[in-house]
This record gives sequence, structure tokens and C-alpha cells, in this order.
Amino acid sequence: MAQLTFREAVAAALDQEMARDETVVLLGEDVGSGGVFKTTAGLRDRFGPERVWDTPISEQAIAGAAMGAAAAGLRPVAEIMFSDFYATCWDQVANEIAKACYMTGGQLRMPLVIRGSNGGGLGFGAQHSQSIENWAMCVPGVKIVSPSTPDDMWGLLAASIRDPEPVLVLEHKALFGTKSEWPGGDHVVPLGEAALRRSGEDVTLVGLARTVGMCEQAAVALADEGIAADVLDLRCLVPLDAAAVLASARRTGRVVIVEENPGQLGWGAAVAAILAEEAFDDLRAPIVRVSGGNVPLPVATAMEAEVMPSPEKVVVAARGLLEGRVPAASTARV
Amino acid sequence: MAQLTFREAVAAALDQEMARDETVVLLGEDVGSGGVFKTTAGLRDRFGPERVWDTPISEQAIAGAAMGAAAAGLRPVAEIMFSDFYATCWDQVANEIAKACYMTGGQLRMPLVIRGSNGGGLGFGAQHSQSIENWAMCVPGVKIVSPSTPDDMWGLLAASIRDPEPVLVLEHKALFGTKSEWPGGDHVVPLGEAALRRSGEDVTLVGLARTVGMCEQAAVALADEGIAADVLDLRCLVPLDAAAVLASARRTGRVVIVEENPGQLGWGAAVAAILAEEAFDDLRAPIVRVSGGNVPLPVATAMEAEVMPSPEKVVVAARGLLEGRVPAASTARV
Amino acid sequence: MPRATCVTIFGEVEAPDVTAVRAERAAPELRELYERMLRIRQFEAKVDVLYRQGRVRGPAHLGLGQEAIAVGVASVLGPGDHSLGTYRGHAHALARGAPEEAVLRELLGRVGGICGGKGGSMHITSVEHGYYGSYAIVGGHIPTAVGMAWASRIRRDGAVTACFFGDGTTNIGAFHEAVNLAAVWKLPVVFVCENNLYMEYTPIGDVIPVDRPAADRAPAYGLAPIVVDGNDVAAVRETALAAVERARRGDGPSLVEALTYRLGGHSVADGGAYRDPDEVAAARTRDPLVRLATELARSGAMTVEASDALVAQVKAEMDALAVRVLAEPTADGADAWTGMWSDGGATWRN
Amino acid sequence: MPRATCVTIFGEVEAPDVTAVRAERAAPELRELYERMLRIRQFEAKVDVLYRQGRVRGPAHLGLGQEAIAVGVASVLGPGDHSLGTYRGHAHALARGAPEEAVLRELLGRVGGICGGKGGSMHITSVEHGYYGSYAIVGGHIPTAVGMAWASRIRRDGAVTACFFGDGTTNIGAFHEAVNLAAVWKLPVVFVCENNLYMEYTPIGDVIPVDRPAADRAPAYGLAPIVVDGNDVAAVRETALAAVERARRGDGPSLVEALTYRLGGHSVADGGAYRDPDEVAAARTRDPLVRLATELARSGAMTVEASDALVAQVKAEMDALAVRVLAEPTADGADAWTGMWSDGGATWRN
Ligand SMILES: Cc1ncc(C[n+]2csc(CCOP(=O)(O)OP(=O)(O)O)c2C)c(N)n1
Ligand SMILES: Cc1ncc(C[n+]2csc(CCOP(=O)(O)OP(=O)(O)O)c2C)c(N)n1
Ligand SMILES: [Mg+2]
Ligand SMILES: [Mg+2]
Repeated sequence: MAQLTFREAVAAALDQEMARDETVVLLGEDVGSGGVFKTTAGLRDRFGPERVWDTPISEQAIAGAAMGAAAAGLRPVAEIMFSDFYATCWDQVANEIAKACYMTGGQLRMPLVIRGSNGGGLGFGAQHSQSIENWAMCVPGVKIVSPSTPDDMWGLLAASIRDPEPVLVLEHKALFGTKSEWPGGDHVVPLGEAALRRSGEDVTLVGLARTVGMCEQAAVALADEGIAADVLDLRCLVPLDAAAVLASARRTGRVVIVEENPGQLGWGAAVAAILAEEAFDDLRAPIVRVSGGNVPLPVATAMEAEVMPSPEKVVVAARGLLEGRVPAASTARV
Repeated sequence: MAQLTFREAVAAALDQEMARDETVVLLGEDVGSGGVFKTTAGLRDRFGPERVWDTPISEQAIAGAAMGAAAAGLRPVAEIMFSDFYATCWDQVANEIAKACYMTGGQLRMPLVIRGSNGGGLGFGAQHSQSIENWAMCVPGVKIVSPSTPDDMWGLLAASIRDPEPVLVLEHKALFGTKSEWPGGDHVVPLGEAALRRSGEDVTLVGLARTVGMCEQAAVALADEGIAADVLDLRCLVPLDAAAVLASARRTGRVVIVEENPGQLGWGAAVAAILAEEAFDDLRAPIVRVSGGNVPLPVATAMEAEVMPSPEKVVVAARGLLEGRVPAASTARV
Repeated sequence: MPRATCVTIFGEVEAPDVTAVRAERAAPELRELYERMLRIRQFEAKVDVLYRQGRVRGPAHLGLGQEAIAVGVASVLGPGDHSLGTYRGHAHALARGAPEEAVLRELLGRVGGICGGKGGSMHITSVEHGYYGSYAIVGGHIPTAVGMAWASRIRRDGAVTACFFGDGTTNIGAFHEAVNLAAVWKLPVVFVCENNLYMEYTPIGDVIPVDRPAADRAPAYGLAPIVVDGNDVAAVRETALAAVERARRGDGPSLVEALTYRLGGHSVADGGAYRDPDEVAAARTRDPLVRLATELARSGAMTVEASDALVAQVKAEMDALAVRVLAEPTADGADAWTGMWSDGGATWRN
Repeated sequence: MPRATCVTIFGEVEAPDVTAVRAERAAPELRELYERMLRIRQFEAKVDVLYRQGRVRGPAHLGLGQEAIAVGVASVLGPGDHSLGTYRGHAHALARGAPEEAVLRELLGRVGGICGGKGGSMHITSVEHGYYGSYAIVGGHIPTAVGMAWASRIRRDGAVTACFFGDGTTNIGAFHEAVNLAAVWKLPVVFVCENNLYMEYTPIGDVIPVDRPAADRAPAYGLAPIVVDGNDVAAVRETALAAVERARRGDGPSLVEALTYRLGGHSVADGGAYRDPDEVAAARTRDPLVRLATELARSGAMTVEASDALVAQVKAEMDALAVRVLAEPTADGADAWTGMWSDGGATWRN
């Protein structure tokens, strides 16, 4: 069966939805020529310049234009090339788009998607490598999606475009080259449903986007040590499938949360807080997080690896829990 | 002894530090005429226009100018009138100021302060009431201060100005009118030291800024029910006095964290996650949070009260813990 | 574009560019415009009183003295057109036809507020009347307005979007990005800068490196500098008509600078002590309502007695409205947990 | 300001304003400027090779073809002056005197990198040489440059700050806010827009509503439009000198648009397929180094043989440098936990 890369999955989802709904329009920097990550390749040729718009370097205007077009009834998909650049249009995202429906008493609707690359691991440095899902999770009113496989990238982006709410889709740039089998026909994966990637009764490993693969690798290594792990892929932070996390945690009694964003205040803290409040009596061990380091991201290979989560760190953390120690691996403390 | 308001404390700290160090300069919108909250009253008259600069409505230029002046060796204090407006200069704060020292290998220094009003409760609505301490805590590289008393407002702002790092000082606007006794002479309160406002062995109530008073009121009410509470005022989120929280939690075994920012991903989740990882064995009950609701802030009196933490909600939460139930009061779930 | 000059309350300035104005459209009676301005004036005067009585929660920014801009521009917009304004937006909402009662219910936190009690004074919105909202972050709504115009271009629906903001707003980045994008894409949007000479407490002249906050920036976007006397409703109307028609023709955006003055403080909480009393007194003599009433009397369209009677009548209506609304129950706290999503709910997790 | 025109590689444009240029300052030998440009050219050519060999981590944006701007401006800055650049900043750091070896160590992730291995290609900084950093968020550094100039005004230290950015950057809000504030406060800063005709893959003409991204925006800030042939190092130097002296005199900022062309792709990973090969070929004939070498030969300042020999020698030096640096150990991972705070640490809690 045909292979699909994560990168192609983005373009495939956009292609599918643009063909299906003529109100879906794209805008962003260099999107017409396919974009710097080639995630919009071929779309202007197929749908023409009235559907795919190249913009100036003006993130506030890009996000704002998406907001206005959504208010007017279109379904715009705006690209923010690197998620770090959300900082340059944070007012449009956090103060306008996220609040418009609520503060107008439901008079405004925001059926829009903002998508683009997120995350580190490629040596892009402090201003082009951040995982900003925690920034977004601080702001009620936007949905947050971050797929871990090409198949999900396609299906979740399609669902995000069809969703009536503003959705931020964070595409992990270290995954663009990864492959999976080409899904059939009209492909959509509903928002808000975590995926159990592997199951085991000893410990629950919770991941998102790139850290899901780390959890899976760790689970394989742990299996050799006789430790069976649940691997839960959250897929979305909002809506959060807390029920799935709680169910798994109640079964295993041990949880390792693996997040790339800084542990200082990462999404993993939100998950840990929910568990500590709602599954406390079922927990048999401390809730441990393997998080991105609390520093800007360095470029040198060994340094960036040092502050990133990894399968090895997850193994150490999980093993520690089974052995009844809070492992030193948790970078949340640094 | 003379009384001091929270509002006056801001001006007093600025006055003290400007008199002490001529490299301290202020900039911001309308700061020359005293500012919309009258927190810079009298300073231009005393120190002149070369020390107090009125700016255009240009938050990016304001925060960036502070960054450049700090890089050049001054100690600028920039006002961001309402913390919601950080969104309009988030790139300067999160991507430039927070990362400059680290990504240049220590070549750049950022001895600056950004200060201004934060928080809700006054009916200012969705775009003028946010508590953005969680936004800031997502970004390693900035210190975060949010005082709960006039005395601390003065001392912590003074310490922030003397600090060699970039410090964001969040002044809760609902506290501007509160009073305390006028502190003596050169007043400085070190960053990173939580304050135990009250002590008791049954439960730990953790607050910041406005929620500290809520914890104190709740503690008084709980005392009538025979429940003795520790009330811990964090004062700073970075550096975080985690040791103080852990010590109290280990003593009481029960913790209620009271945060105004949205519970979806608030600073309280970071504190809860630390406790769940490092004090797990000493906890006798679930960690409960009383958080700001996960909605934009509404204006109507009853609605805003509905989504804000309150002493009553804290009492219900603490009582629930002592009675062995996870209380319904937690708004983190909504 | 020809640049004649005209004398305004602020001295000589460039004349509005009305080359595009079409004669076939008959202007509605000036008297009708006067009535609309008067209703807004009396509505806001009442809000001012209610605020001082402690009945309005949160801040309230009034447009007293700036009514001619809101009414003049709205008078050339059709039902399918869009407009967006700022925290100083009561006039803009009412000028498009937002019901006074629903707006007042919002301001007084009563049930049935036009934003369900969630928005308050700074976020008055009436999509039903083409008014897509009031926004409280300076400049934050300008990109949104551009997006609405972009949608109109894509759909070729012929709609025009009008976006109002103040003089101080021309210094913020969002203004630059939005006006620039509208010009690059030739979008059907009319930017209206209400130059009331102050950004909050600071005179605009202290914080711009040019004379005119909007007009002197227009050429940077390939646009003509347009200045109009914002206290002359007829002049505003003509200028707006030209800009709206240019937009409908597909010739792109216009940036109009309307010179005016806010007769009150920046917000109802501000006494405006930073302003020279003579300056305020002089501005009062140029009150757009006073000027228009005088003109109507001179032209015989409405006698002084008639306008005095009208003022008294509208004032009485507003007093009655306030009494009625104050008798209504306050908004229900439980509603705070509704309406964040379009399904009416607000939950973020299961 | 007089607006003569001059012919550049892009046809007729306004001539630089050199009315303020003082004669007393003798220009350094063009030959010296040539050598500086050559070293930068050969350094970056080597980086290009090393990148293709997979030895440079992360992206690298080269300034091949734009060296005359970095060298020309740096030649009129004193040791106490500041400059700031972008992710395309190697040339700007080297032009101020940053040591080639420490910069290359940074690019190759070796110990002793100029940013300790943390910054990489996009953040090359050498404060010791007055180069206050390279920044990778478009426009993000312009407000910072304004802040440095603000500090100079407050301290009256006579320093001038030069800030480099590209044509596409003139469309972002930070540019507007920063240039505007510098003009309002009359700060000693020189903004240099390197107009290489492209924002990444998109021709600048497609995304601006005016002809010149910087010059046509200058009047919006009360500044004179200044355009210079950025591939003519002498012209750049004269123009920069005028702007720097204006700044030192306290007459405020200048916005200079330097016309140039990047001979390579946007980054080393970009082939530049979106550009017409003829356009690239034409630009190559205007390579600032080729032009200068030809001029030096014509004037007899340096024979063709001499310049060929110089090229070979510098090239050999860069080859040797690369060999030397590649032999060094790679940066230590543990260092990642250092240097977030000025005490050298990186902990956020106790
Ligand atoms: C980004 C941002 N900065 C600052 C403010 C605070 N503020 C509210 S209104 C205002 C002045 C606006 O002046 P102008 O644009 O002239 O409009 P006017 O109030 O005069 O109608 C300021 C600074 C804000 N709301 N948003
Ligand atoms: C805020 C922001 N948006 C987008 C980018 C991605 N990006 C990097 S360079 C670039 C093009 C910049 O063009 P220009 O200003 O002309 O500079 P040049 O690269 O040509 O030197 C873009 C869009 C960025 N780094 N920052
Ligand atoms: Mg104004
Ligand atoms: Mg360019």
C-alpha cells in the first residue's frame, strides 16, 4: 500500500477539505510556492490564487485576516510558519480569536484553523524550536491539536477544518519525514479522543506528537525488562480526553507524562494536576514527568539532546517508579 | 503609623530605586502624567523627562526599548498598562528578552523590569482582566513576581529593579486600593521566598497576589470549624520557593491551591505536579485546585464572580479534603 | 489625487477627496442625521449619569462630540456592509441600528444584554445590524476588519467593511500590518481614524513624528491622504461615500482621518485634567450637534423651538428607558459557563 | 532633502543623501574594504560547503552578494557604536571584527563557539566588537536597536546604533513601532534595509503596495527617503557616514534602503528555484566583489593578478581554519544547563 509522509499528510488534508468545501481558503507566507516545509505543495496549482494567498511577513494581519474571514463565514486556514512566531500575533490568537464568540454572547463564530511547524530537535535554536502547546493551553477558547503520525496528521487536520471552533494545529517539524500507510478515501479523525497506542498493566506513558514515539520506544525497551506499559497518545490538549488518562492511570496506578514543552509550566503539569485531584486514591506511585528543559533551546547537538525528552529518559523514569523511587530523570526539576 | 496603599507602594518603590540608581528609567503610555492607575504619580516631577518617558501606543517598541536599554547597561522599567497587552509584545518578552542572555552565551544581560496591572474582579471584561502569570511561566528565562500586600509590592518591586535578570511584575488591579503600614526606610523584599501568612497543621492553602487574601479569609472561617490552615503566599512563580510548599505539604498532608488564572493550565498545575512527584508519599488527600474558570472573563457582576476563586470556594475545598471527598468546588474541571 | 484645503475647527487642512462622489445618490435629510446623532448623544449622556451613580460595571468610554463620524459613515453603509469599532463603540453600534435597550441592558448588567452580559461597554456588538464588534485592545480589530473585507473580495459579495479607531492607534503594529495588507490585496475596506487629538491623556502630537496620524501615513501604503472635518456630518458623509464607492468598485481601501474632539474624558472615570480648559471650551462651541442645529435653523429645516423640543423628548425617552431597564433582573451568574463554543457550552475536557 | 537620481544595478533610483558627509574624514583604502568583503565572502563560501557536507546543524542564511552593505556600514562605525542584525548575520558580525574562528566553532558546534554553542548560525553575537546580536524573528530586533539608541540619548554617550534587516521586514508591525518611536524621540539609530528583492521565496513587489519597501515608508515617520546601490561599497559608506553623523549630531534616525541581491538561496537549504535564472545571472555580473576588483584594477590600486592571488590566499586560510576547527571537540551537552541567568545558572526553583 502507498506510503504517506507526515509532510504529505498536511497537504493531503488541505487538498481533501478544499475540494470538499469551497469556503476553505489558505493564507500565509510563501504558501503559494508550497511553503518552507512543503506542506502546501501543489495547492495553488489545483485551487488557484483565489483559494491560496501569499501574504507579506505580517503575522498579526495573517491571524487577524483569518479571524475576520471566519466571522464573515469562510473557513480560513492560516499558516504560522514556525510556532515561535505565534508570539508576534498572540493578541489576535489569545485576546481576539479565543474570546470573540464568548464576549459577544455568541454573535461571532470562529471556524478557523491556524497551523504550522512546532517543536525542536533539529538544531533550529531558541527562536525556531519551541513547543508552544503550553502557551495555547493557557488560553480558554481555542482547541489544540498536535498529531503524532501521518495518518493522524491528515485526519485531525481535516477534522479541525470542519470544526466550528478556532483550532490551533501544531505540526511537529521533526515528524515531517516520518511515514505511515496511506489512509483510504475521505479521512477524518475526531478531535478529543486519545489513542491507546499500546497497552500494558504496569505503567501509563502519556505523550503528545513527537513524544508519543518516544513513549512507544520506551515501552518496547521496558517490555524487555518485564515492564508492560500503556502508551496513550493525547492527540489534542483541548478538548482533552481526560477520561482516557484517568482510566489508564486507575488501571496501572503509575504514570509517566512525557512532554516536550518546558516542564516549568507544561501541559504535562495540567495532566498531572488532574490525576492528583481525581485519581489520587488509585495512584500507587508519584506522578513523574519527563519534560523539555527549562531553558531556551540550544543549537549544539549534545546540548539540545540534553534538554529534550528521550526514550532513555522515559525508561529510567518508568523503571524508577516500578522500583519505588522518584527517578532523577525528570527534567522538570532543573 | 502612616498607611500605604498598594497603588502608592508601586510609586514608592520606583521613587526609592530611581533616587538610589540613576540608571533606572521608566517608559510607558501616560506614565508621565502618573499612569491610568496612578502608580507612577509624581515621578516625572521629581526625576524629570529624561528619567520618565511617555511612549506612543506601541507595546512592541516599549518592551523592545527596555530590552535594548538593558543590553546597553541601563535598568529600564517598562509599564504594560494591562497585562492582557503583553499579547501585543509577546515576541519581545518570550522570544527576545527571555532568551537573549542564554542564546548569546551570556554576552547580553537583561536587567529590566516590566510591570503593570494584572487580574480581574472589577468587571473590565475579557480583554482587560486576565491573570497572565501562566503565560509567563510557560517561558523559561524571565522571573515572575506578583505581590499580595502593599508592603510586598514595594519591597518586591524594589528587589526586581535591583535584580540582574528580566523580571515581570504583575500588580493585581483589585489590590491597588488595599492598605498596610508604611514600611521603614530602604525597603527591599528578596525574590524567591514564599511567606507563611498563617500556620496550621490540617491543610495548606497556597495563593498568589489576590488569592492570598482569599486563603486568609478562608483560613479564618475554617478555624471556626476547627480546621487549622497554613497560608502560603508564593510571592514569586520564578524563582519558585518549592521547598516552602513541599515543607508545608509534608506537614499537613493536604493542599488546596488557589489561583486566579484559568485552571486549564495555571500555575497551580505546576505546583500540584511538583507535589504529586516529590511529596506523594506524604500526601493524605488529593491535591485540589480552586482556579479561575476556563472561559474568557465576563463583565456582569454575578458572572465574573461565578468564574473567580473566592474564600467560600476555598472553604468548601478544604472542608471537603478534611471530610475525605474531592470537593465539587474545584472549577478546574469546568 | 487633488489636494484642495478646507477650513475646519482645527484650522486649514486638506479637503476630503470627493472626486468619486456620485450625484445620483440623494443625501437623506440632514434633519434625519441630526436625530440619529441626538439619540446617541442623549443615550451616552444618560450612560454618563448612570456610571456616576455606580450602576455601570467596568469602564465606559463615551464618544460625546464624535457622533458625526459614526452617523456620517453609517449613513452610507448598506445592510450587507460590516463595521467594527473600539471600546469607544456605543455610537458605532447604535448608528448601525443596534437597539438602545439591549445595549443599555448590557451596560447595566441586566438580563437580555446585547452580549448576554459577557461583553459590557467595551465589547458592544450587533452582528444582526452589521456591527461586528467593539474591541478593547488598541489596533487589535483592524486586522479582523481586513479579514472581513478579504472574505468579501473572495466571495465577490459587494460588501464593504468600515473600521473605526483613534489617532493614537496609528502607532501600533497591527495598524501597519492591516492597512498594508488591505492595500496589497486591494480590499474593500474603509479605515476611519477618529482623530480626537488625544491618546488617553497624552496629546497625539507628542507621540507622532508627523503632523497627521493617519493622513501622513497613508502614502506609505500607496493610499491618498484624506482629512475631513469630523464634526461636520455632511462632510463625513460625502467623504465616506467616496471611499465606500471606491471600495465597491474594487479599487481598494481608503484611510480617512476625521478631525474631532472628545468633549468628555478618555473614559467616564477620567476628568480630563490634562487638557487646557480653553481648548475644551473652544471645542464645545464646535459641538457637531450644536453646529448642525444652528445650520438646520438657518436653513429653516428645523426651528430652534423644534430642536429644543426634540432634545427634551429624546432625553425623556432615555430617562424612561433607564428606569425600565434598571427594573429588570441582573444577569444570571450561571450563564458564565455557557457560550464559549458554538454548541453553547464551555467545557474543555471530558 | 535634494533628490538627485543615480543609476544602480536596478536602474534609476534616488541618489543617497550625502549633503552631510564631511570631507575631513579620509576614506580608508578601497583595497582594505575589498579585503574585508573578500574574507567574509570566502568565509561564507566555506560555510556553504561545510553545510552541504552536513557539518552545520540547523539552518544557515548566507549574505553572499550583500557584503558591501555590512562592510560599508561597519567602516563608519566606531568601537563604541552598536550594530544588530538578523539570522543572515555572519557578515555583520565579521564586519565588526568578530573572530572568524569563534564564529566557525559556533557554526560547527565545537567548544569555544562565540555563543557557547547555544546560538548557532542565526544568533551570532559579539558584544566585545559592538555587535549586539543576530535575531531570527523577523523585525524582533528593531525595537531592541531603538532601545540601545535610547540609552545613548539618555547617557549622552555619543554612540550610534546601526540596525540591519531585509525588505520583507518592512511589512511587520515591529518595524513600524520601532522606526516610529526612534523618530518621535529623535534617537541616534541608523536603520539599514537590505533590499535583496525577496522575502524568502516571494518577490517583495508582490507583497508591498509601494515601489520601495523602506524608502517609500520613510516619510510616514518624518524621515527622508534614502536609496543607495548596496553593491557599491563606496556609495554605501558615504550614505552610512551621512546617516551616522546625523545621528551623532542629535538630528535623529535615518532609514536607508540599500539595493542588493542575494546570490544564493534564502538559506543554504534553498535552491532558489523560484527565481528566473537570467535574473540571477544578471545579478552575478553585478557581484560587489567583482565590481570592486575591476575598479581596483582599472584604478591601478590592485592588479588582477594581485587580487587573484589574494582570493587564493584567503580561500586557503578558510580551508585551513575549517580543518583546524573540525579537529576540535564538540560542545558539551552539560553546558545546556548553564547561563540562563547572569550568575551562570539556569535553575528556576529551589
Ligand atoms: C494594545 C493596547 N495598549 C494600550 C491600551 C490602553 N488604551 C486604551 S485606549 C488608549 C488610547 C487610545 O487612543 P486613540 O487611539 O486616540 O483612541 P481614543 O481613545 O482617543 O478614541 C489606550 C492607550 C489598549 N487598550 N491596548
Ligand atoms: C515573524 C517572522 N515571520 C516569518 C519568519 C520566517 N522568515 C525568516 S526570513 C523570512 C524572509 C525575510 O525577508 P527579508 O526581510 O527580505 O530578509 P532576507 O531574508 O531577504 O534577508 C521569513 C519570512 C520569521 N523568521 N519571523
Ligand atoms: Mg484619540
Ligand atoms: Mg529580502
